[in-house]
Amino acid sequence: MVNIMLRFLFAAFTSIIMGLLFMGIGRKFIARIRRHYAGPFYQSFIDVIKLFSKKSISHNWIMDFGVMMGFAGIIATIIFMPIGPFNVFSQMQGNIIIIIYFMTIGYLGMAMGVAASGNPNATIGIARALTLMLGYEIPFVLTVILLVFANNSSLLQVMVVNQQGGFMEWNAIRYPFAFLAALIALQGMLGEQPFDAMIAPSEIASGPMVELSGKFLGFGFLQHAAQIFLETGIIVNMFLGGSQNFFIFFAKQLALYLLTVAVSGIFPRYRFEDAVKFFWMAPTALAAIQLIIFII
Amino acid sequence: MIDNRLIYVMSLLLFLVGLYGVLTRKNILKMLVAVSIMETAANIFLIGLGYISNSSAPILSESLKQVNLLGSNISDPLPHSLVLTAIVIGVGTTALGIAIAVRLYSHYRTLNINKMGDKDEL
Amino acid sequence: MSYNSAILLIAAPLLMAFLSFILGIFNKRIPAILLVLTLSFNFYFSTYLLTLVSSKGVLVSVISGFEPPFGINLVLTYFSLLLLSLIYLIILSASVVFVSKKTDENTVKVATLLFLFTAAASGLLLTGDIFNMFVFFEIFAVANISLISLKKNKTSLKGSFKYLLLSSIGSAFLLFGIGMIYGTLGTLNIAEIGLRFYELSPLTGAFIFIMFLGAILSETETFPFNFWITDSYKGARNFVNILLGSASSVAALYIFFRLFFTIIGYPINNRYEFLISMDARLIIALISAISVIVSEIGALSSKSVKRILAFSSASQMGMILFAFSISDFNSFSAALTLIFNLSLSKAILFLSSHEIMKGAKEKNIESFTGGLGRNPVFSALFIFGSLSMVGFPLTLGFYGKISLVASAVSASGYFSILVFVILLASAAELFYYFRLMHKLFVSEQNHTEKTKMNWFYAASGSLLLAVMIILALMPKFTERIVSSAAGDMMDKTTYIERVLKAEDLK
Amino acid sequence: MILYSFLFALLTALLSLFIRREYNYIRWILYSAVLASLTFLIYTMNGLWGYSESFKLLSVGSVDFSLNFKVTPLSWLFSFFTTGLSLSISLFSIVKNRHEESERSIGFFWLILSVCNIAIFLSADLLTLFIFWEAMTFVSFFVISPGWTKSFKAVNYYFILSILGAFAMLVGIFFLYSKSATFNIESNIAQLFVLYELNSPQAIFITLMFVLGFFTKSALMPFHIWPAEAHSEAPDDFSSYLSGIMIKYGLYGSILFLVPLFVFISKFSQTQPMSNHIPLFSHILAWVGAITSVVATFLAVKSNDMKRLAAWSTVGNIGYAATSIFILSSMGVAGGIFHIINHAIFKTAIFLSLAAVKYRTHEREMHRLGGLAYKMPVTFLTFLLGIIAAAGIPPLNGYASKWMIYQSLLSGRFPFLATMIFLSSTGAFMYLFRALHSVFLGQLPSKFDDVKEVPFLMQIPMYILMLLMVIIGIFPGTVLLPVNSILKSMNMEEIKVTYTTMYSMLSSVDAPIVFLVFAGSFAFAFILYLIGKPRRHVELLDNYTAGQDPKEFGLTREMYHFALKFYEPFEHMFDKYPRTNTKEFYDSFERKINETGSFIKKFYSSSPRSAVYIFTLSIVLIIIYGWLVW
Repeated sequence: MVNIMLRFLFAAFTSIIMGLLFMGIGRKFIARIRRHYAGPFYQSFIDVIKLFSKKSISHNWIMDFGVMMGFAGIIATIIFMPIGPFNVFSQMQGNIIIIIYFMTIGYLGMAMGVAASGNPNATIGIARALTLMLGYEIPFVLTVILLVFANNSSLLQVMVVNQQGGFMEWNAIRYPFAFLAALIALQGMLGEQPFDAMIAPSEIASGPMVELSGKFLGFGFLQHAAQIFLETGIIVNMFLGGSQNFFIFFAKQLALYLLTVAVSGIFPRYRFEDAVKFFWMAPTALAAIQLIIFII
Repeated sequence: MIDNRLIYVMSLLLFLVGLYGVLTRKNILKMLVAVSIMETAANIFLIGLGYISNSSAPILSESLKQVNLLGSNISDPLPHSLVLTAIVIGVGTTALGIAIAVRLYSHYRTLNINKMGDKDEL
Repeated sequence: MSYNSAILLIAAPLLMAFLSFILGIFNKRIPAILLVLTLSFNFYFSTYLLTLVSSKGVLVSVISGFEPPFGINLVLTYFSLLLLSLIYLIILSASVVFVSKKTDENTVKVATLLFLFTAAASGLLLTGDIFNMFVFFEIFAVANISLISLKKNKTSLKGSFKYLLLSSIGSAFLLFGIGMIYGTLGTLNIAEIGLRFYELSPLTGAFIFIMFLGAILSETETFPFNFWITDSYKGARNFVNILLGSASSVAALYIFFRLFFTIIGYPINNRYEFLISMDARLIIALISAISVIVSEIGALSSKSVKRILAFSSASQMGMILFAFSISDFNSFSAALTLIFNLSLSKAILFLSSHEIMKGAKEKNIESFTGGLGRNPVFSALFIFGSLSMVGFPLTLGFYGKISLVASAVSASGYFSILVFVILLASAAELFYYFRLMHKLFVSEQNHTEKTKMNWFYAASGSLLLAVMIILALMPKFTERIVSSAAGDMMDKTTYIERVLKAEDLK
Repeated sequence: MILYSFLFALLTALLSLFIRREYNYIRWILYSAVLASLTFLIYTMNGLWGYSESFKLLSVGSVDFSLNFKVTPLSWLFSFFTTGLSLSISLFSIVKNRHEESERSIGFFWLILSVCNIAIFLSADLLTLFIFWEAMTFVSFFVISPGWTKSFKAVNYYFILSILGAFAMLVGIFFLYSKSATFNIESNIAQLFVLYELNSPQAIFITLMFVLGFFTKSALMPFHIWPAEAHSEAPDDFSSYLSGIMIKYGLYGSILFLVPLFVFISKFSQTQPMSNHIPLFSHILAWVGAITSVVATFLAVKSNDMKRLAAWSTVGNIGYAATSIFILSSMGVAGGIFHIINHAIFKTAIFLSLAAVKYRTHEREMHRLGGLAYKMPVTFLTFLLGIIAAAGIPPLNGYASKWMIYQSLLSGRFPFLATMIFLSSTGAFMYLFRALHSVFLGQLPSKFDDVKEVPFLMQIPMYILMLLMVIIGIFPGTVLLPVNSILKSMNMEEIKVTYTTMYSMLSSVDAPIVFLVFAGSFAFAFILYLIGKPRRHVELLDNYTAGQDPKEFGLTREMYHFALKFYEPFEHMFDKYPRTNTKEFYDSFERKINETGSFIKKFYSSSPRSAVYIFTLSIVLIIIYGWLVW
């Protein structure tokens, strides 16, 4: 029991720390692209600690509850994801369907919390986010189905094991179209440009975040960090062969994250209904083509 | 000598005349007359059935009593009685029809049937 | 009383028709009371004869000593007596409704007409002679037409005039058909015609078939021949509606059976076949299916309640004719159940709808609004009646419809397709009945006074309802009635044998 | 015993009609008592598999009408859960209907409906099934529309479609009966299988008739329009019964009759076309289910009426269950049954909480509501748990059945079905959140400042349902073990399941662990929350407005609630594509019939001459026909 709790805490803290670190590095990276200055790579840690120690306002208990639930949902999802060689539970090693559904708790919690704040900007952001979710889930699910079929299992751990032995065994090489589709979906999942209509700062005042202050914003930060860790982790497990070594695993995640940041650095923002349409066209077609090729 | 078939054809023609009358006349009373013609046609048809060429009337007389009925040449009496009944009934129907016609006239102030097809209270 | 006094069933109402005319001069109530008494007697006597027949088989009552096939005789079969009892029951309830009305100068005349109606119906169902049947048919039509025109408004007059035209043409057709039969077979006795019909050439048979069709289909309210129904039902008085919708329909169906099955058809392999040059069963089935569809659609878009009920009556008749056209034991059982359902529930519907709509200006669907609050007893009666009509499970209508489907499907061929069409059409029936029932439940804002209860209506309605419930909930009893009547319908041979050798069985 | 309990319930219903309007609550307490005793009776029948009762009715012609009841695992599970749920709804109705105007007829017919409900599940042969099916259809008419003009219009779609479906089923039953001469379900399945081998088109026709009957009742495509109309216009507490329980009859019928048939075919048939190792017919039906769920999802996103939205969600869920059932694997059938039970529970909860909202606010349009969570916390929590379950989010019961559905779809290799189900599942999250936000979150309109939580008696069923959702979510075996005995009685392979863990070919899930992980993460978040500096409470309208004073430009709470046209840009995505409107299709059909009807009517009331014309014409036609034949 204590063992499991320790494992649990390890997974939670790893994800938060690595996520924040990725965020910091990402900021640096984008600053290099855009040729301006950024804070140190540990800036995110400072931000979070500062936010938690500042005073904050809340409108009602649902807001508190929702924000906590949003963060808890992402953490709970990470518990089921294999982090390199590490798994919290021995028998459910990354059940992908459970993971997909657990991720929704995070969205629901955050959405509920900010909706309870009563600010229409936040709700508009949520509406956009949920609509966008309908878009990127389709190509993502298609790639998931492909890998489930290919490995005859819905466990991420099994997928990782099947990719061992050189990078030629990676699913990214075996199923390039699906990998491409998953990368585009990842861009949407992380809410990076061109798919960041839900947080559009100048248009709807940062959307969901508009009413968050102090530790609530801190929770938002943490949730985003954990989300970066989680979603890059899933793709790494699915397509880039996972790893038996923590550092290689993190490096792969970082590489993926920097790729999305780089893409976001050079693209303008899509209207979100156009984004949904795009998701249903290009990446879905790619994933479907890969699936059909596989079945045939 | 009259062929029975002639009677049948005649009655059929009469029937068609009656039908034509019912279909084309506008006046209710004329329609009733046409109906009567149709009934008459049916009656003539019945009479024709009992008719045998050159036969005598089926009246029970002294001479008839003696001879074998099968060999004698009398027309069939049954249709006559049938027709009598049918005529009586036809008269009844016609009378009823005329009564209704009178009532209809008092409502519409006309006997023209085309003016009675009002589409009230659909 | 022996079965030989069956003539009393015809004679008693005829006698009373004259008597009531005379006695009516003294007191206008007397004819009404006489009416109820006579009908009670007739009902009792017919049920007595029914028990007699059920133990002894078909009986023949010879009139004035002429043995069949000569002369006129009354044939007492289980089927005819059953329907006759039903008709008496309906007329009884209708006359109870009639009696409840205030007396006026018309009372005596109407009573006479009702006696005439009773006598004609009895004659139609009992006679074993086809020309005699024609005579009663005409008297029956005359009684009907006069009853319809009682109300003297435009609609009723127009309706009765239509009826008059159609039935006159029809009777001319019938007369031609009878003449044809007499000319070829030389007899008027139904049994003997039935025995020897096969001697006719198929073409003559087809000719007679068409003549009969023209004669009877306007009475059975079948689509292309039934243009009198809406105006007549809508214009007629309430008790006349009950008579038209229930008693006349049953009588018409009986004539239909005798003309087409006892005379033309032959039971081969437990199914009636027609030895004529056209597929008679297909024609009847097609016409009845079309009739069902057209009347259902007509009813669906109607607003006037009486018109809806008229159309519904036509569609039910179509369904029964369809059951007839399948013409085996199962379908006849289904038809009988449907006949019971039709006559009883239609009478209840007319009766209760009249009471519910009492006081309303426009007698259309809207006048049903809030019926349950205003008039709970009759609304309940209406609901029961329409539930049985649409075939709510475990009512007579349900048994009838289901067994109709069963027999049609097992007969296969075009019947199974047509029955599907008929079922689809009867969904429309469900719709408009439920629309009416729904209106009853609508509660009004301004609480109107409860309508004054008419006890005569209630008595007559609950009598019918009681019969319906007994039939639906006493399986043994109903089963026996239906199966013996259906067996009787199938058994043409016995009918012929008993009639033609009547003297042996005395 | 079964029959007597039915008669007892019917008698109670009849007697209750004489209770005066002032004592309405006595009537409902009576109903609850009857339902409780029925629930207990059914509970005692657990394990008495094969116990049967027969009651002979009339026999007309060759058809012997009789009522046959039989207890099987399938019928037990369904009847127990549905009766238990109706008991909890009736507790809700005691208070809800105290001042209801047309309440007398609602209660009376509802109790009859509950009897029909049990009878449908317990019926042992097709005729009994049909009898109660028909009775249920007729009776439900009066509950959906107890004399309300608006609901009458809505009920028409339901009623006509159901009746047509029932008649189609009737034809199917009797086609089979004319071959097999029995109404027994097993022998009819065997007979139909034989017919598939001998006369395939006829067999397909018969199966299609049954499919029509079941699909109209369960509102699958193209009959999916009626729930949105009927569920939204029905009395509020009855909507939960309609949506939670009554819509399942079609799927019950499919599990009872179609699934064994298709399983038979997939095992033994030589002649039938197969795809993905299941009969093509069944595969098509699975697709129908998936398409239904997607279509219903898109329509739910568009609706602004909260009951209508919940009704569309019902259709979507029925779609998943149908898809899962018709892929015929043990996992799929079990997942389908499990999802049906789960859906009954969470949809009852959702509709009850909506009924509670309407009870207090008398509003149904979502944009006129808002912020009610602060006033009605229990109702909010019920709704929240309901939508969590409905969106298939762990750790409530919905995810367990959805997990099974995905496992069965993936292990049976149906990638596109799985994608469609996934699409509609995500969409479900989308529109359910919209309802949550518009009704319970956001700004509270000032007219609802005095709204209170519903009375305690109305909260009881909500507590029960919440508890059920959580318990089944943590211990899916409580339902899945009985489902296993259903599979056994249907001669299908059992699935591997314990009280806590579900296994599939691809993976396994330990439900308590899932729950504990969620609880642990939440505790983790809560600790972080405590670590942070304590928050300050601020009024809801004191909000970010880009630096302006809200009072200055007359901002009200109603105006600051973003709820109308929530997903408008998403709806506009489909503007360019031609739209087929099923409802419009049905309406135009109705118009056509009415036009024909007016034409006929006009003819009937025209002058007497046209009557004679048509008479003559018809006779001539018959003569011509005779001529042609001769």
